[in-house]
Amino acid sequence: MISYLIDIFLIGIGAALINNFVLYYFVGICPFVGVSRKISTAFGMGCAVIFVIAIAAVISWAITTYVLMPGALLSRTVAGLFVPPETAAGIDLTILSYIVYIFAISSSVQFVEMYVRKFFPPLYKALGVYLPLITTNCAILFACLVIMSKITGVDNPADAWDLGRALTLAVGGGIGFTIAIVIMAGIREELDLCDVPKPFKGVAISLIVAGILSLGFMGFTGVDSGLRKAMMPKPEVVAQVQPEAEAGK
Amino acid sequence: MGLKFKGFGGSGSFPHGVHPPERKNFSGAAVIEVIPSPGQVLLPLLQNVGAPAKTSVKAKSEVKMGDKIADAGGFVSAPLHAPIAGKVGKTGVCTLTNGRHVPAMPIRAEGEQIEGKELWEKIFGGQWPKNADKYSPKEIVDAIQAAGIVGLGGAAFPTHVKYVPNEEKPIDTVLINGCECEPYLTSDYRMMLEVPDPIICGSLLLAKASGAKDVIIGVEDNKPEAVEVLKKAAAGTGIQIAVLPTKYPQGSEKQLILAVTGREVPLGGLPLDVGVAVSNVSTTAAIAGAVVKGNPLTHRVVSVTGAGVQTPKNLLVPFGISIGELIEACGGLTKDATRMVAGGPMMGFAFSDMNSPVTKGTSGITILTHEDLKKEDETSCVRCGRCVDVCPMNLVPTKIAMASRHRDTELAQQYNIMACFECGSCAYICPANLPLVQLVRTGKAEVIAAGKK
Amino acid sequence: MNIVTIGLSAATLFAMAVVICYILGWASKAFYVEVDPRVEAIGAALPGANCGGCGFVGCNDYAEAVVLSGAPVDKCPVGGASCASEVAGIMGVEVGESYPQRPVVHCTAKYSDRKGRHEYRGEMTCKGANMVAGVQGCTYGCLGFGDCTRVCKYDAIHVIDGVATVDYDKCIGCGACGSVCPRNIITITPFKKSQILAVGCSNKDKGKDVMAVCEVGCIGCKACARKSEIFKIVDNLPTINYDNWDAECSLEVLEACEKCPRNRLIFVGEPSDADIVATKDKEAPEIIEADFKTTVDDTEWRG
Amino acid sequence: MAKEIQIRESAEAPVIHVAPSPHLSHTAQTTRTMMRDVLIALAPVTGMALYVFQAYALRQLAICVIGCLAAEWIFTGMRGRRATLWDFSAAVTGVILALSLPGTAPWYIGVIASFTAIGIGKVIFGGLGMNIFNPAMVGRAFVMIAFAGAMGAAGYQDASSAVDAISQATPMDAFKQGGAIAPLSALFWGNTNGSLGETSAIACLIGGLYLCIRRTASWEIPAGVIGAVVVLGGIANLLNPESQWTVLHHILGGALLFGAFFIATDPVTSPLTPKGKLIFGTGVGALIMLLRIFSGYPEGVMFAVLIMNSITPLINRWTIPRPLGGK
Amino acid sequence: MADQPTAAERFIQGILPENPVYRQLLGLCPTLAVTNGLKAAITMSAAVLFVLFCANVIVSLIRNLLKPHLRIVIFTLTIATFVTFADRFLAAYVYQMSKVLGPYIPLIIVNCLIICRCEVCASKQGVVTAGADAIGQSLGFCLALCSIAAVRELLGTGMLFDIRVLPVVWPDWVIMVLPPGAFLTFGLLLGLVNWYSDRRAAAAGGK
Amino acid sequence: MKPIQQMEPLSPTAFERLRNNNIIQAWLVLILTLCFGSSLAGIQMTLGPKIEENKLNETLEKIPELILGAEGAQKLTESGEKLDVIPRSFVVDKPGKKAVYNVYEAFDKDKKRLGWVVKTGGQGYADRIELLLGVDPEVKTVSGIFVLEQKETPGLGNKITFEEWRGQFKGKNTETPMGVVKGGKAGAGDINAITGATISSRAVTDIVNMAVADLKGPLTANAEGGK
Ligand SMILES: Cc1cc2nc3c(=O)[nH]c(=O)nc-3n(C[C@H](O)[C@H](O)[C@H](O)COP(=O)(O)O)c2cc1C
Ligand SMILES: Cc1cc2nc3c(=O)[nH]c(=O)nc-3n(C[C@H](O)[C@H](O)[C@H](O)COP(=O)(O)O)c2cc1C
Ligand SMILES: Cc1cc2nc3c(=O)[nH]c(=O)nc-3n(C[C@H](O)[C@H](O)[C@H](O)COP(=O)(O)O)c2cc1C
Ligand SMILES: Cc1cc2nc3c(=O)[nH]c(=O)nc-3n(C[C@H](O)[C@H](O)[C@H](O)CO)c2cc1C
Ligand code: SF4
Ligand code: SF4
Ligand code: SF4
Ligand code: SF4
Ligand code: FES
Repeated sequence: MISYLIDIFLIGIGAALINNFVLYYFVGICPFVGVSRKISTAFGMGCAVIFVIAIAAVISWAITTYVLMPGALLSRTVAGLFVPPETAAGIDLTILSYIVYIFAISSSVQFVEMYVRKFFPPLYKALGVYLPLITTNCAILFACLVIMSKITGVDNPADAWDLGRALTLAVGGGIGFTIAIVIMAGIREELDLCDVPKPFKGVAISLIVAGILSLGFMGFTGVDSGLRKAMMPKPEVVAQVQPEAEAGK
Repeated sequence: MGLKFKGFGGSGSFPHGVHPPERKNFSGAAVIEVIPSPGQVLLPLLQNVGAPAKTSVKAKSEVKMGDKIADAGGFVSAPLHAPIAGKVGKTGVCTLTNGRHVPAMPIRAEGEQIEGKELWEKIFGGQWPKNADKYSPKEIVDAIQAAGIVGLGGAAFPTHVKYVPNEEKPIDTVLINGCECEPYLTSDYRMMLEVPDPIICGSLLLAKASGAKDVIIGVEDNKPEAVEVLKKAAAGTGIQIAVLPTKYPQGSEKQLILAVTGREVPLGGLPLDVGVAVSNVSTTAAIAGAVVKGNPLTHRVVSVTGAGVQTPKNLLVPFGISIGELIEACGGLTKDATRMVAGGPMMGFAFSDMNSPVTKGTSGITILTHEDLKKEDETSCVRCGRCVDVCPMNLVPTKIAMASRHRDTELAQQYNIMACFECGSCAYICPANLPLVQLVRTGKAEVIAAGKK
Repeated sequence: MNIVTIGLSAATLFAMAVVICYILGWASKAFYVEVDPRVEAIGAALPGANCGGCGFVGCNDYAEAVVLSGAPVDKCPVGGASCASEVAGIMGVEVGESYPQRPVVHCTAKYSDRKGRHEYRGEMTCKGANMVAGVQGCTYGCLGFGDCTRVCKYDAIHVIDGVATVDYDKCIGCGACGSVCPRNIITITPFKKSQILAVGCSNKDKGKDVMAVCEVGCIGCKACARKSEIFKIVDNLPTINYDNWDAECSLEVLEACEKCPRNRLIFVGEPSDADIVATKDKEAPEIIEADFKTTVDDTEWRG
Repeated sequence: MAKEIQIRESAEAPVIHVAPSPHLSHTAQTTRTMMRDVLIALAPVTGMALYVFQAYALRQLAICVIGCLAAEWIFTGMRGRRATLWDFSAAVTGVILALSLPGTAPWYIGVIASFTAIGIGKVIFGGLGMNIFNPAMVGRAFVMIAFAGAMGAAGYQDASSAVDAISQATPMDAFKQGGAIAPLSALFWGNTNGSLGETSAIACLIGGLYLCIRRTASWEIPAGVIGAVVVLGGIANLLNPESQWTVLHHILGGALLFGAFFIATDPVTSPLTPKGKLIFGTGVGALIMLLRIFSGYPEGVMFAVLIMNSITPLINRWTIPRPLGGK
Repeated sequence: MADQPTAAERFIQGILPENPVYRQLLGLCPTLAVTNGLKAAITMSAAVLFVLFCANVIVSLIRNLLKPHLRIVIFTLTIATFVTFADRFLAAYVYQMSKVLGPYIPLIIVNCLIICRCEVCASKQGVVTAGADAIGQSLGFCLALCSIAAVRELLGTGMLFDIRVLPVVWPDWVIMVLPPGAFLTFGLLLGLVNWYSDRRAAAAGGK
Repeated sequence: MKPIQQMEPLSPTAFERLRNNNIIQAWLVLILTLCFGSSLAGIQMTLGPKIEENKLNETLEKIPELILGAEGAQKLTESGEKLDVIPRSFVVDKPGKKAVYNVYEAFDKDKKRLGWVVKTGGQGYADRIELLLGVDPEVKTVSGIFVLEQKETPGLGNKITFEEWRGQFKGKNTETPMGVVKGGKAGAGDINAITGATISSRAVTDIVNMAVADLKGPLTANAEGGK
């Protein structure tokens, strides 16, 4: 249990600071340079991203686990109606993942937008305008893809991420995005009062600032393993071992 | 400073502020002289904060000294009186030292003039009662209004407006401002030394008019002689003398009130809001003259000082006299004079036109030399925060200035641009030599323009 | 198995599409919120890329801004000109004005014509210098620090010999210079002909006072007004009434120009032929009056 | 424009000019004197570096100072501006940069760091006073990541060197790798290995106190940094009592004092208000401890400063002071 | 509706005057992420070319059936499908490269560039124009990516296309192949491009 | 995304209702999903196996080298022979940790066990390091390691992928855990750290030590019981 919590904590820290979505993985650059002119706007955008990324993570985790991955519960059951169970268990729908994710993201964004607009007009005023922009924000899809790779890409099914980890990664990433974009907006408001050479005004100087920021954030490299080392009791090397049956081919 | 401060609500000082060189020695020892009556005066019709005055005499009419020549243009306005006897000319225009371009009425001297000793007697001479029992508040305020008295401390705000009785905001303290925190200037100092009686008398009248219990005269501790004289003059009247540490801008009313009473005038508010009224010592003397003797405000004491003038002096001059004549009376400029400032060097206005007239707000003429003005070139702001450390209003001048330079009125307002009273502490201290005050002023103009839209 | 996989894939997607379309369709009804139809129409006309390039957050926000707060119609970089005209159509605004508006600088005194100029130290802008007395004698005229030059995005106005001078070839009449000039001496004037007549001075003082500060300023002598109806002296300065401007009066006007003792009636501008054609049939503009202010510093100071 | 205005010139009459108020200025402190003060304050540190690292220090200082001045001259020239070499700010950047590099770093590292510091760290933002990030740290971070081999712990040691200090491991590295504890006196006086300017705590203290007393640097920032390090280092000590690397080691070791007094105090890149400065300093201190204890790098001063620089505009926003009489 | 550019114009425009990266600032994520080597940059551009071309053609074919409110849904569906094709194809035939590019191939789906082109060109114009536009834009994209990648790879590793071109004494600037290098290089190149085009515009205006 | 347009109020007639049905409105979407879904599945059918093979090969290709050494592997390819590889998986259940190892058992053509290749990994300097570890059949010595995935700093940590460095592991005894020594003076049982990248070096060594410790028991047990 403790180790699970530590894991969650480190995933969150990792996504937010160490491997910041924007500054390390380069996702969500378009809004990062586009919507970072004012602190308030940037913060609104960040909140909207956190919100949507969480929803998208839940949906994509569920779809991947229950429908897409080989031997997933739903597809196996449905296919089992037509073919023998062994074959059904091998059916792999991961090829659909991209299309399904983007479909899920865009429709959930839209649904949320309509819902909020109807029932929480003040919230819509504050947040709603950013929602549509998010559909084409790489960060969301990126989070889904990472989650997918942690479910289908692992060597053994026991390591597959559960919903908690998936959600933490997504929310951590969203928070990381918010941190980056708010810092950027603060700096850009400051830069409005500076004498930046003309060709660099606007996006070019923002990218350079992002470069220096990313340089600064490189300082966090290794914080996660440092924290893990500090928090985890050293694993015993002597181990109780059982051989397993050969994995079927 | 704590010790000197027994009996007052405030701590004796205010946060931040600067210590510019005082340089009071130029004219500090010079006894007030009465300037010879000029051949002509040019009276600008706008000499006060508020509405301009309206001429009430026709061109070519003859006037005697003290005759009213213009009526107040509204409640926040003051009438004008002829400072000399003569013939009114055709109304023209003139540019004041603060840059305003206003209509002005010339009076050519004709006939007998009251001059010299006689003038001094008329204005300051005689007995000054040490109580105000004879007068009712209304009488006092009416006399002030009729005499055209405006603040002589620099702001030129019509004085009667401050003292009209106000039910909702009663005044409990009258503060008489004898700080004269501006470097160089000594007119208030000389007034306190030479004619303390009208000051005391005027203070009592003001207390009576406003119904205040306390009357406090605030003087900076670099004028010990003035404190002594005032103490003696005030003996038995209940007037207290608060000796304040020397720090610029101690004389600014918000800072003075904070230092003496410990009250903070709210942003955008008036001293009235905290039950205080502030007047300058010279104003007080003029009030005494108006109430006791019925003298209208026609003359004032002006220090002509600085290393750029041959013999620095304190002069009693009629309004409307050209500044050139004042400088002549002091022997003219020295060769290395480079900047003429109406007012003190911290808040005064540089001007170039010797024909500009003296107005009610002109408390001094400071002539600075090349040596005084030596400073490095302007660099960009290095964000050292020193301006923040000295701003007596606790603002962030650099941000305000930069916002103003980039025409970002919204940002400027976030940083409370309108709270700045342009004391100049920030620009004085700024290592980058940025014209911070000028930028703040342009920014304010822009905010006002944006607000009007 | 192949067929099953194919079938299952198609079915999965299909099912998803059905569910989503249904939910969204239902939601759009259930959560319907009344909006200005123009917002929707503009929303539809915009590309919907939600790229944020317009400076707003997403297309809808921009659409709303256009309708509600009158944002310019041509901000969408993705949609380009075609999109702009479509949006303009919805909003019922015309792209393009009926006659060309160009700035006129009502001051023509060169440095050498100005009396009482002094060296000025401080913020080197007109706005700043305008608050300091004695930079120059005339309190109405161009200060020559080029605030207008700095705001012009089209490089169309320059300070030449101490006075702002418009380059009418480049100027597009955006009016930025006029609104920035602290002395309000730039008016945005409709040009009815390739060259129009303008008064090259803004000093409202009496002749004597003008002569004291300027070698060339208008002294309000009324010579022009005596020659032609078109001039009217207001506040010691002629104003030109373009209503009465037509071919017949041009002779009088020329005479008036000759009579002007200070040569302050000048022709300015040379808009292109196209502009003239475009404005031929338009009704004549009303009297143009510069909003001169006695400018130096109207902020309250101290206390 | 100024040039075009006629200046009345005459031998007899005084030349009057006009200007906005105030007409006095505090000439004792200008941008240039501030920068000169920093150079003076750096003298003990530089002296110590020259004493401990000898020719290495001299070479690195020469490279960086000349590099920064040249970069300033070239880049401002490219912008068509008057070069501003004589405000000494580029020289300060050069000296601080040199002092934050290992003496043994190859020549091109100093050159590249200088050009990055001035080019990307300063001129691209508009020059003096406009930069968001500390130029010297931008330059150092750039080369640190670019030439990790020469700038990592191994880069500090030169077995063939005749200079004593350089053949030892740096104190922080010796501790991180082998648990060896440097004696506090060595950390205090400074005959250990490390970046040129960081070895001697006493030199940093002397220079730093001079800066604070002259009010060239605000005391709030070093106070915040050291305060945060004391608190967090104390907590770390309590949680891990057997560790021999105590709070004092944290303070005297590494670039902490140098950073707290000379780098974090860069006025341009730190907040304006005293409260903001305290927050900034505390943030730098906290980040330093976080990075020192947990991150993959032995030291965290540079990264901590860069990260806090980036949120300085936000701190400025949060700490708009209440005007007198305001709400 | 105003005149639409012809196929040839579309093609030319995409390469330089309306370069998707430098002028339109579209699709910045891959621009930064996959430019640490020329090979990756070119593979990415090829993938974009494929997806953009197919999507443009399909959208252009069905443009008359599009309902405004479902337009974007259909675009994304189409794009996602072709992206999946490209992704699988790379995984099958250039496995190493597909590992290097990692998630950035699927991220083409949300690359603003593609949706933008579908919207601006394909949904309004014929198949040929749409195709030409796709190729032009992709070439422009490729050019931009390669320019950045060349700088980064050369400075960062001394190599181009994994072949050493700088002398061995060249100290590799590791930072160039790391995230900060991407931002800095792109920022500086963008500034350079802006400066150059400003100068060109000024020269043209001056004439 | 554009909001889906608001619908007219449901109209009374059945036909109208049908026309205004949300689903019918989206017919194009539905058709496209059908087409795309099936064509994607088709792609999966054709390319899927190849991709799987690629993935597997990434590991399998290295096995001969890890077991036999570079020359051995060379010879093997020349002779056109192939090793017989059986993938297996072992679950290690320890307090506080449950690990699953994928292990490949390699046999020559005579069905003689040549050794084991273990796929394992752990935290490196920057990110996880994934590697293959070859050991002899008795798990007495290491026969080689290969780094599959790492994101260490180029020029520093990424030297762990270089043959010069990882070659050190070959022939190391597994009796006692290997140590890491800086300065190039490693003893027989130790590994020389990469200059400037001790952390990466130690991480790899730790991963190897851990895997050996975890699997020594089960593998030898299995080797004896097997055959
Ligand atoms: C920065 C500053 C400094 C001032 N210094 C003085 C001063 O030294 N003496 C003074 O009488 N008034 C000074 N004033 C004006 C006072 O604030 C206040 O307006 C005046 O004392 C009111 O009296 P009055 O209306 O009689 O002039 C100063 C104002 C400011 C803004
Ligand atoms: C001002 C300054 C800032 C520094 N910042 C860092 C830093 O952020 N990270 C770092 O690893 N080393 C930094 N250093 C260098 C370290 O203090 C130390 O000298 C270097 O890391 C060598 O230690 P090592 O042998 O443990 O690697 C800095 C040095 C100075 C002078
Ligand atoms: C930019 C940079 C990248 C680094 N990358 C690595 C790395 O990939 N692997 C590693 O073990 N150490 C790396 N280090 C070095 C560590 O911070 C630390 O100084 C080093 O592990 C000390 O090891 P040494 O004793 O072998 O020199 C890097 C340092 C820097 C400055
Ligand atoms: C107290 C103080 C500390 C400074 N520290 C630095 C520094 O760490 N790095 C630097 O490049 N410049 C430093 N400077 C110089 C100057 O502020 C720097 O060049 C500007 O950041 C350039 O705009 C410092 C200046 C002062 C007054
Ligand atoms: S005092 Fe001057 S340099 Fe310092 S922050 Fe204020 S404006 Fe900037
Ligand atoms: S900002 Fe205004 S109130 Fe504050 S110091 Fe400057 S001039 Fe004085
Ligand atoms: S026209 Fe106005 S803005 Fe332009 S230079 Fe003259 S005074 Fe300045
Ligand atoms: S109207 Fe606009 S384009 Fe013309 S000169 Fe003025 S600012 Fe320039
Ligand atoms: S390409 Fe636009 S957000 Fe990533």
